[in-house]
Amino acid sequence: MSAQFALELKSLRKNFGKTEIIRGVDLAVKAGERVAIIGPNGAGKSTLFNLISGRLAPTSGEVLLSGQRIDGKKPYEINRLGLSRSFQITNIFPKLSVFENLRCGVLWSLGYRYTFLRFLSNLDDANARTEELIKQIGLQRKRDVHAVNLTYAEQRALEIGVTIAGGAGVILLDEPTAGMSKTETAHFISLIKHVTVGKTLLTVEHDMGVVFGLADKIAVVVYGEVIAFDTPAAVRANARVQEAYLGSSVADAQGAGH
Amino acid sequence: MLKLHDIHAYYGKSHVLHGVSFNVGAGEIVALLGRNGSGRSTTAKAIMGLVHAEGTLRWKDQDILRRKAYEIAHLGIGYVPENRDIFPKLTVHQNLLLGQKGTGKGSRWSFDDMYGMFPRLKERQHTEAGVLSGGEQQMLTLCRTLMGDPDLIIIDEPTEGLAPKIVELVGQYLKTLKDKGISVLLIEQKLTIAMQISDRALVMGHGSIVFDGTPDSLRADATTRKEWLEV
Amino acid sequence: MTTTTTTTPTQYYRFKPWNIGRFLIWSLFAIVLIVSPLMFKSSLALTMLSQMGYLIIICLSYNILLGQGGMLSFGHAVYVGLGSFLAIHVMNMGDKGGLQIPLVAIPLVGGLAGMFFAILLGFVTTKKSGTTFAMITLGIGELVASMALMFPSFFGGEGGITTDRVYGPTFFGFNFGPQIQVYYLIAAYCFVCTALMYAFTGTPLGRMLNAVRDNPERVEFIGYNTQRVRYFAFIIAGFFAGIGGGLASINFEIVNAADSLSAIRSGGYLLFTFLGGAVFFFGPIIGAVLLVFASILLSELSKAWQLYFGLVFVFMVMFAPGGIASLVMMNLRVAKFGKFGRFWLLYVALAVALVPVVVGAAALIEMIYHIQLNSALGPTLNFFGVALDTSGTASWLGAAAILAVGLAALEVARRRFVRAWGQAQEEIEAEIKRREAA
Amino acid sequence: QKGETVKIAWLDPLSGLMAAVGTNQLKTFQFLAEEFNKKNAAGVKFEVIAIDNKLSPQETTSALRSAMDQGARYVVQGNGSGPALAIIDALEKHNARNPGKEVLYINYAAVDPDLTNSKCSYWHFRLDADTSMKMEALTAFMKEQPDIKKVYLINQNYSHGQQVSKFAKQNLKDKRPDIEIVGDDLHPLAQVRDFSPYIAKIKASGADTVITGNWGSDLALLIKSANDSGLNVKFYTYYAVTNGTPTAMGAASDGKVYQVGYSHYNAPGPVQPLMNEFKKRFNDDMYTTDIYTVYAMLSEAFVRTKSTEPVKVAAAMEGMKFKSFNGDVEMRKSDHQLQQGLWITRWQKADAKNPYSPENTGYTLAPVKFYEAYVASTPTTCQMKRPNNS
Amino acid sequence: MNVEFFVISLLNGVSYGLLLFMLSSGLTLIFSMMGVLNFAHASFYMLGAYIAYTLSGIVGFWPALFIAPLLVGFLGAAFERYSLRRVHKFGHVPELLVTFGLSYLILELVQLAWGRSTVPYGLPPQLQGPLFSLYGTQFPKSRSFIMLVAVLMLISVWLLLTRTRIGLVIQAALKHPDMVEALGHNVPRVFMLVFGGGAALAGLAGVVGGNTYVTEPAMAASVGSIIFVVVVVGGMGSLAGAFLASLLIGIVQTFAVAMDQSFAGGLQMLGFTVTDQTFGYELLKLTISQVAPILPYLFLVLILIFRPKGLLGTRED
Ligand SMILES: Nc1ncnc2c1ncn2[C@@H]1O[C@H](COP(=O)(O)OP(=O)(O)OP(=O)(O)O)[C@@H](O)[C@H]1O
Ligand SMILES: Nc1ncnc2c1ncn2[C@@H]1O[C@H](COP(=O)(O)OP(=O)(O)OP(=O)(O)O)[C@@H](O)[C@H]1O
Ligand SMILES: CC(C)C[C@H](N)C(=O)O
Ligand SMILES: [Mg+2]
Ligand SMILES: [Mg+2]
Repeated sequence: MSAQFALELKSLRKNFGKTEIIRGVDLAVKAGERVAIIGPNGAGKSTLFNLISGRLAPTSGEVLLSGQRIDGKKPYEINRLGLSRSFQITNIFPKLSVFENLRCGVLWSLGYRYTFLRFLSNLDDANARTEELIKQIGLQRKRDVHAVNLTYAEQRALEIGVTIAGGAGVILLDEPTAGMSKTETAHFISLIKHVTVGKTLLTVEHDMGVVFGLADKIAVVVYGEVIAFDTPAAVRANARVQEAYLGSSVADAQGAGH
Repeated sequence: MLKLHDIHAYYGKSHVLHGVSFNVGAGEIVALLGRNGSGRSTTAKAIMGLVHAEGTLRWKDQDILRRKAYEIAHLGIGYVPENRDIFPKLTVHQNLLLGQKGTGKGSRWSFDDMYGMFPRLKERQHTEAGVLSGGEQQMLTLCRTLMGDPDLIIIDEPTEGLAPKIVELVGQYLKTLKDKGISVLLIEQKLTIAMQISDRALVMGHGSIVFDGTPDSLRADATTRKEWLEV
Repeated sequence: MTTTTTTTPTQYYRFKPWNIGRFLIWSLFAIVLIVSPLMFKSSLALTMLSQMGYLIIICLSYNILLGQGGMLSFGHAVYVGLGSFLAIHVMNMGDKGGLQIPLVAIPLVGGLAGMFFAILLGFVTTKKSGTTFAMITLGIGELVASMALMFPSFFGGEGGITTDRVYGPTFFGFNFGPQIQVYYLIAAYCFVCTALMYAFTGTPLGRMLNAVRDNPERVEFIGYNTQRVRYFAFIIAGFFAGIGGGLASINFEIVNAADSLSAIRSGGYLLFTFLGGAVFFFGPIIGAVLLVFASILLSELSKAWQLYFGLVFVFMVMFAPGGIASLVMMNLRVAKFGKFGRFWLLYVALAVALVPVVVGAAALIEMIYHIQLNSALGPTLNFFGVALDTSGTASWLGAAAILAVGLAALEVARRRFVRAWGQAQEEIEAEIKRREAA
Repeated sequence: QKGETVKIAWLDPLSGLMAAVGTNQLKTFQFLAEEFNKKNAAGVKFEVIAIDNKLSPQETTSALRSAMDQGARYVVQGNGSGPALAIIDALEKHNARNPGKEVLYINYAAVDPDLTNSKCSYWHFRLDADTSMKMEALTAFMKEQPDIKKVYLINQNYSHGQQVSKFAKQNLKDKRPDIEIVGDDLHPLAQVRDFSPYIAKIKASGADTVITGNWGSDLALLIKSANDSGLNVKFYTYYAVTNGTPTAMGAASDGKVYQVGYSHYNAPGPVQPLMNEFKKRFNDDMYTTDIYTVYAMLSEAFVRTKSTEPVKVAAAMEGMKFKSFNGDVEMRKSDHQLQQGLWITRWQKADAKNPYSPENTGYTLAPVKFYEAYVASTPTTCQMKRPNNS
Repeated sequence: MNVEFFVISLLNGVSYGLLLFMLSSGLTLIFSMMGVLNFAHASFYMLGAYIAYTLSGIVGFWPALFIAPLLVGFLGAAFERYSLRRVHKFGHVPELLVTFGLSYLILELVQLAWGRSTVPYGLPPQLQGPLFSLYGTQFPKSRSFIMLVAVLMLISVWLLLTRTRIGLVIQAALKHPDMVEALGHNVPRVFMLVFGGGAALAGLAGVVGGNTYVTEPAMAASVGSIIFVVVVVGGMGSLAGAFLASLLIGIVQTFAVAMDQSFAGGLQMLGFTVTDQTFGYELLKLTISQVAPILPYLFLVLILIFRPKGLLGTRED
């Protein structure tokens, strides 16, 4: 199987009890592409992420990561194959310092699995990588602060930091900028752009500014189906999208606002 | 109706609000704007009695400064927190039930009103709230507070994580509330929507109010905007 | 203003085992271990020191689960106890001239046994965390303890298994008959195991264990299998627990199932690890020391030891939920910011006020207990050299008065202290903010 | 030795499963010390140092050290063979390693036969009759009861209970091969909260007699449950006297419960007034009367050796014949097991002849048979290591 | 096994099951609602028995049946108010430990007040003697009374849970206490009432359990862990589960006592020779009846491994 696509979903379905939440999603993302997923609340965007990242097992259908099937695998197995995700609600290690949080994210990928025969402080490569990450996400000042004590925006940054720490090739971000102010958002977008260079990125967003600023392609999910998957311009012009999601006035205001 | 005068608030030993004063009149929508960390959420918590506060705090001519949160709620102030605080293991319906005070009789709002407002919630009414989508949770918190039949509702960032279309919808509903005589203290990040629907705008900076005026005058006041709202 | 960071080379923390502070602390620990028996010479003191030695290992191993892994176990005694049993059987084999494992290696036998059972039972135990974990350990603990009583041939029934630790060739001239030699064996193990367990906190597995404690869900998304992490930690804890058990059987030369495997024993490890302070690495060491004092001295000094114990425990949990270690660390923090000076007097005042409270309360309690337990000895009891007469009102009133005065004084001192403490904390917070901003 | 103070360390539980028994025994020790201090031939003063060993062998060893630090040269203990063994073991080592500081252990209630057989020790003296001796007496009595046809054994599943079961089967086979053993149940110690399933089983088996070594609530609940369901069998027991069991038996057990022991509530001799006095003072029953023997034996040995030095006293006590509350007794030299007569008693209404009523139940254990020491005596396999200098 | 024995065992099993439920219903209430592993629950049970013993000497058993649980409930509420509440914010482990400490205190105080031996707490005349006889085995009134009380407890707790919002308030407050207060609920008071209520149920169990069985200082320890088994096997947050688990454990245990089969016997039937030389003979020769009373723990472990939610539970944590 050729790994033409970094991530491929084939007629993916998910039911919760009787309700069908994902109703046959097909999506193929090329390596290095930045894709934004938008859609009304409850359309199934986060669920889609959960299916891809192994938090949930699909009812049917396939998920392929670089051509390899990963549906039904455990989250850590999927992560080891090079897919990493962030969470809509911040999900970090509250009682560890920023540095430790990031280092935890780094360890597996550098092959330090469950070892208890080496000291962390002697793992030069891991420490170097962690320092670099801290710098990337701009938290040098908070290096030794416990994650609980960070401000909201800093926590969001750390969330992204932990997500990219393992060096995964495919990154999924769920509403990375939720709860941030305009200026912070702008700053954050550039950060994301910067840290995901050369990687495949999927992100869920409601902020159209972010979407249009970040994405090469946009997938629109409505009621568990992808109704459009195209370039930003094409999507904005799509009448169905406007009707189902954007709502005329806001789309213009926000889309143009950036 | 609500009167804050020289309110100081503390998280443990750290002093966050440095003398906040403003009023909210009956049936008024007041937008409370400001940057991240400027103290808007803390103001809301101070009103609700959830943080240690000092100063003068009056509501309907009663001193509510040292009251317990549940007493304040019973006096008719509703609070929608920023991090949603839904009860994840309870169903949507149970979440709403908890919003009611007493039996819920005599309330302006019924379950049907809520489900009418957001049909999505009706569909999910027997689902555990914890698995709702982010946006659905946001709707739920709003409705949950309304079920308590408040006269003033303090909403902290209600549109976060909502699809643009729903954001518009929320704006409309806030206006409906106002028409029913309910005051709204709206804490917002999204200037556009806040400016559209509010009667008055407050801007907070470093724990005190730095601007108090109509949305139009704020629009005109470029310096305040620049200094306290942007970059 | 940030300076240009591009030019500065990446700096990171390096483990320097011989950095001065750490070297000092570890040397101090070693010295304490070495000189204690020279200072406290009575045979009771020596027993107590020996017990502290291996209990330190056990409590620290327990804290790998509780403090570092967030796993509340009600069955740690299982691994300690089984380690003891295996160790004692192997010693008896040596005694009888069978397999000769030198005594100095016996704790390792215990350790391997503890590890073996941790591998065996831990697999199902660590599948889940939280309450489920706690309840499985409770169940397994009860099962093992009850079953052990039913198998006298291995567990020796009610009498347990005895042994003689003096067997085989001597080890550099030591035969480990005298308690003092045993003490030093224990002390050596204590030192090494403590160092190893400390080292463990600085390894990748140790760190991931913390991560699993804090947020198991996220751990799964950074490539680690949480069950695996818990399982490995459980095995390591089992190993050290077993070493502690092995040392215990060398120390006592007897093990008994009802005693060493019971839920009460597990509960003891839990309580004292917590009392010492589960949040800090060294907390359980304090806990182990307290455990020995509580179980040996307290029950000898007073028949009311369970009451004192319960009271102290409830108050500790209520007012110092981080254990003694957190109290120590809080004061160290104050000291680090150079603000400890103002507390000297306050501490003295607190202590002075506490004396009448304790004396008054203890006198009352002791009198009540005397009436119940020792009335055969007549109405008077000897309370720290003072004769109290439980039949007259004078002693009662006197004790109550002392207690009342003490309470009043304590309240005054406490108020002052709380105010000063709050003040100091505020200053420290401000100081930290300033440094951060600088 | 006149005027000397003899410190006796009492190491038994004041907390845990046997707290009630331990507390009662401690009171007995203190009470009798007072009695003996008034008048003993040796003219010594006994002082009891009580330490709670929590029924744990490990705590016992620490307690022992502390007792020795406080100058005690005599240790008494009785609950559980675990702590007993721990003391024996510790003393073997201590006495060997510290000549001149020897300590003696007087066991007043731990009844594991091993303690005077495979694990016997020169420093240990037992005053209670062990499980096998009591079973000898019990079965000697049962031999003469022709109406016993089917016996059910129910015991706690730990060494004591297992031994009772073992000796019962052995002795009955020898003495009454015609008796059918219709059940042999072992249940976990102190785990059963409802005995009715066992009672149903006993009933279904058609047994007319139950032998049990149970004690504490395991016995109280067993008998209570039997009475509740109207099970009509006789119980042959070891420990019907410990706290709570008399109340549990009450009127319903009238004539149905037998106990074997070296004494009983209405024993003749010097303990009778003491028991009454004890009851008056503490509103509690004194049932561990061999504590009297502890003092009697020590005083006698002090007189004989004119010393309180444990080594000499030990040598004197070996094979010593002396008088205790229950007549002439002998401390057998070969294994340090006291040889004394045993009574079989039966639970029945207290009357003029047997007036003592435990726990104010209105009932008592009345003697039905007395066996001389030789009847219950069992041989020993003990090969004692005696210190060579004495 | 004949019909007669079967019927009697079934009755015994159900009655033991109901006893277990009576002991644990208060714990279910507290554990499932507040998430507090209340180690002092059994101590409240003991306290109920002792207080009732004293009270019934003064006012008689029937008034004591009501007053004693109230007193115990009051003590429980006071404990919640002055101790547990402080500790609540530190998390579950300190909560559990403080109840652990409390159990020590209660034990000591009970021993101080009533001594260390059994107290003669007897049945009132109305409850003495058998209620009916079945195949010549009597069924005592006292145990029937326990069954009745257990069923009443089931109904009342069930009503409390379904007819009021208390359960919802507490569950919600565990997650976001501030939010629940902001919605107008007096959270501290609800916690106090629930804890007091749970303690009162334990006290009630003590009042009726104390005279049916024995009232002694060890009575708390002896039921201490079995009640956790019931609650956990039944499933966190499930009253019905606890009820089912009680009955199941009661019946299984009762029938297990009747079974004298062992592994060794089983193997022999399959044609293996098993002697006392066989490896693990001691384990193999154990009969089911010998392990019957500890079967619940095995049950607990198995349930948690294969169904961590418990029989009817809805939550895992
Ligand atoms: N475990 C579950 N059980 C039942 N329903 C679920 C579960 N998880 C999600 N759902 C439902 O599936 C739908 C899709 O949820 P999802 O979180 O994927 O939405 P979303 O597209 O991310 O929305 P938002 O933008 O508001 O975050 C929602 O209606 C939600 O209630
Ligand atoms: N629980 C807390 N403990 C200590 N400090 C806090 C706490 N919560 C908030 N703060 C601090 O108080 C200040 C004001 O916070 P607040 O949440 O009121 O800001 P906000 O204007 O609502 O901002 P946001 O946009 O982030 O919601 C911030 O500096 C924040 O760091
Ligand atoms: C006090 C007794 C009931 C205990 C008994 N002496 C034993 O050794 O087990
Ligand atoms: Mg979502
Ligand atoms: Mg805010």
